[in-house]
Amino acid sequence: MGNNLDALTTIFTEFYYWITVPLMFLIHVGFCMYEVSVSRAKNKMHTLMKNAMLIPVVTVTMFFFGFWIYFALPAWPVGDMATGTGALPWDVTMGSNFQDHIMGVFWAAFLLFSWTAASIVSGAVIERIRTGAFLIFAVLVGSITWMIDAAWGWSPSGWLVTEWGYHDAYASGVIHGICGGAALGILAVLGPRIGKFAPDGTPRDIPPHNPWFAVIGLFVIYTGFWGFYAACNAPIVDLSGDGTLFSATSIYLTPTTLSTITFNFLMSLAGGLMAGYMLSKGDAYWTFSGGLAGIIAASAGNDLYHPLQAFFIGIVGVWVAYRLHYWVERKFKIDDAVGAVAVHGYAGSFGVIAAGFMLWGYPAVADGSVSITPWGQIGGAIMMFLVLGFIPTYIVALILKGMGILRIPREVELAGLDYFDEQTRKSDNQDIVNAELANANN
Amino acid sequence: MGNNLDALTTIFTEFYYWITVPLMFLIHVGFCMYEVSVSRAKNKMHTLMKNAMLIPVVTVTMFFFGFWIYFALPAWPVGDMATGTGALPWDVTMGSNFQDHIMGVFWAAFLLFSWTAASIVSGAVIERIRTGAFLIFAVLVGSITWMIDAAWGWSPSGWLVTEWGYHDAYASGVIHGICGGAALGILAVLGPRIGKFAPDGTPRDIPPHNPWFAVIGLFVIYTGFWGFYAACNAPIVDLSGDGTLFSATSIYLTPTTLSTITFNFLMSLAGGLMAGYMLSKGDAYWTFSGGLAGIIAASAGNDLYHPLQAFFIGIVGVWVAYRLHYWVERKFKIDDAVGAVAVHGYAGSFGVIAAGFMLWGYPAVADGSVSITPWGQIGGAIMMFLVLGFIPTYIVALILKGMGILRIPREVELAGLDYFDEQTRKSDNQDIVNAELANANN
Amino acid sequence: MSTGIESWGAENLSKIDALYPFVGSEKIMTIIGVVIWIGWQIWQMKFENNSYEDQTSQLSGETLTKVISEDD
Amino acid sequence: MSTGIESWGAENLSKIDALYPFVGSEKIMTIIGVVIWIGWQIWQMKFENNSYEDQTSQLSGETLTKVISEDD
Repeated sequence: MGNNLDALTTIFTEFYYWITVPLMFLIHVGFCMYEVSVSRAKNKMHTLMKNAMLIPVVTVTMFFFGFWIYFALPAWPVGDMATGTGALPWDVTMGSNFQDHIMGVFWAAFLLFSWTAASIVSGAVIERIRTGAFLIFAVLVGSITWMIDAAWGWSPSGWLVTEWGYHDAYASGVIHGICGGAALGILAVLGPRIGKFAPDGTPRDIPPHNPWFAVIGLFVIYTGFWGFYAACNAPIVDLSGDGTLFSATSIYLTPTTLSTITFNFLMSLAGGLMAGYMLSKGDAYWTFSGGLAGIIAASAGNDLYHPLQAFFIGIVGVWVAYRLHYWVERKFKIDDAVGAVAVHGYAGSFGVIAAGFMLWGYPAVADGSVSITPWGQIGGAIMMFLVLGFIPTYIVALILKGMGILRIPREVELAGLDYFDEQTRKSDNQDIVNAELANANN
Repeated sequence: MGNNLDALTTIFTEFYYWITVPLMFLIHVGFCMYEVSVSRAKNKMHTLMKNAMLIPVVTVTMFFFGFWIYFALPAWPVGDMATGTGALPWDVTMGSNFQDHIMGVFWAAFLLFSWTAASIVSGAVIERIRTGAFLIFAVLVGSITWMIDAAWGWSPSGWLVTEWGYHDAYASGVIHGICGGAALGILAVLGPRIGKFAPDGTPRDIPPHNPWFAVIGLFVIYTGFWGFYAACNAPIVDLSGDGTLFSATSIYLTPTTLSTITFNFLMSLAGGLMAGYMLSKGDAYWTFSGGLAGIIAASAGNDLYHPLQAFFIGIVGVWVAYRLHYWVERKFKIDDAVGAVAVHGYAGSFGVIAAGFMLWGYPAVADGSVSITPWGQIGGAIMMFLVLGFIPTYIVALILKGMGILRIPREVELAGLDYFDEQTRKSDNQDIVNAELANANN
Repeated sequence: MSTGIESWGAENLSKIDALYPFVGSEKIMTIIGVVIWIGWQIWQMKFENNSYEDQTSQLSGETLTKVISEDD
Repeated sequence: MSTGIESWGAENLSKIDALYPFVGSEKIMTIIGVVIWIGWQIWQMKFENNSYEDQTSQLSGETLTKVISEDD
């Protein structure tokens, strides 16, 4: 870093990304809270640990190869291995480095997206998947498939962007679409929880063991989502090239501002909450899920929308997600325990496509060589949800099922994953009470 | 402040420290959540209040004398009183001051460390210490002994640094080591909870009343820990002295970057989680404690380590802490209710010593006049854990025990600290139900 | 008349350090603050000790056994 | 002797890139790290599968009915 001003700009940028990381930790805290609350009491500790242990495995695999994928694979079909060498785990920038003030915070921002990706999948499959099987999906989605989609569609040099004009500023498709698709791919093979469907095929509600806490978990996710949004921007970029015009940009280096995304985050949240409340007749869980789905639906274009456009798209996105969720549940007997496929997959894919109509003709990259179109966005949504989302997890789920290590044994599911631990806890408690009685009578 | 650029640098620095403070509030929220969850239901409100009331007493004593200690005592043996005058409570900078943009946020960052220090001690001694006695330890550790250790070993002019080359960038020893030692000093006098040890000396498990919430509390602590890490750095320092080279530095004014500590925080967390899960066979509480212990073990050198070094040290640190915890429990009949001595004291002391081998020969201060060595670090670890940690609280605990105000009465411990309040709550509830019944039958 | 600052004028701003009113009272405020802190801690200990004495007297042998047995 | 850096002197600073000790060991550290990761995931699956086998054997028909009925 040269002079004082350059230094300040660099360190501001580093600090900007840094601050998104602890905020995004709250997304994961919220996911754990709501996933555990939605599970039945007999499964809660295992539900918690299944989600929590994605943290170390996704972290180390993002260090070993996930981040490299992002830099190596933008070109179709398999990228240019040479461009990724800077993110190989033995490169000198992938460690404490005095000449580099960005790699660590940038890696961490991507990593927290990876945790979110794996966590979205986690919620859908609770109460019957093996932790070991889930952790394979966590690595697959968190460190491989979403990193491929980011290389292709969430980088100014990705081929989906440079060829199709794909635009997805706050990850409607590249995180939410793909993870909804990935969850559905597992669910199709894993099957519903015992008792979810009546013999005639009618779905039953399996109530959360702590309904209000699930909603507080979603509220904590909203809080952390601010970090997710900020991390999708580059905070200060010289757009003029000669130091006369600086701005925040999207990940595509196209102009936006923090003010813009603040307006749009809040207005799409409002639209989603109102739609969710109305559709579900005031159900707390669907209302808060609606708030999240509203943001997700508007995310693809929230770098550019008017706040009222974000509001309208939030409303329509929630309507689409809600209707599709119940239609798919009845039609295909899919037991999505937290509605993750709907909130993330359907609302996100809708959001990608909506941006194609709303931003039709906008330049997709700074040099204007390609424009945003509905067909580019429809193609992109299919790539995310189906090609990189559904298909890989569906295939891996079939393999794990064939090996007999996908689903927990029937007896364990019926008794509850925590049954034996809970028996131990009760007996430990009784031992202590007996010891206290002995002391009291001395 | 002179020109625009100077002003921006100063206000950026001010803002940087400011933002670490609300993040560190989350550490305290998390500590309360996990400490209360670990206690038995019959003690939960008193457990909460014991921890919460350290906030005001540590805050005012940090204002009265704690912060002054940091500036006055760096030299051996009793410092130079003159150097601390700027932090005396009647100094003009210790208040709203238009010429000073740093004292308040710097004081607050130290203060939040002090809360953490006292909170670490708090968890170990739950369910049998008197709140009044605990608050004396809170002042002792939070505003006195840790401030002495910070003056000695966490400042470029502290004698442990300038004489022994002590290096402890993110407080493995100066916060965690000392607080683990301090907790052990109290526990040795306070004794175990009734029923913790069978008549033959076998330890019993006293199960948490809300196991999953304890873990969510630890997750919130992780989040807040980001503020702790950032607050240990100086955000932008002119290392060249002539305005040509700026960087973040550690508290010793030696070079590091935010990117570095972001990499290392996450990788040591991952190592700790994997080790904790494996050692405890998937126990949630030990897994999450392992994540924290992993970070703590790597903290002394996380300004400089490679991410994979942080990962490995996190793993080994957790192994050391876990084994020592159970060995000390059996051998010395120590009832550390939350494993605080292990997670903070053993992992932290291990981390200080590990840094001595890993960073052997690195300059400990910017001018290179003294180097990091294993013996400097071993000596420092002993100073923290034993001399400033264990001994002061052990002596004070003996005095308080002699006065009969250390431990709650046996009857209250057996009945539960909340017993009478809970009876009142039940009877109030019944009154309301009766009133409602009367209304219904009108 | 002002308890502290009388002007935010540019010529004055660069000379202002303390912004608080009643400059000069810092030491007496410190003394009052210390008295409040120590007083509070003494009161807290007395209050706590008294409530334990009170509770202990109500927890005789049989009551105590009953309370523990009902513990969940 | 130093495991990495020997001076923070200004003339040296602008040339420093890697701050970590033992420069040159990155590839061997990566290999060890990958082995730990894969080893951990294999251990986790074995451990989990064994505990399910153990649990299943203890949950015969009648026990299972009782456990489900007592579920809250």
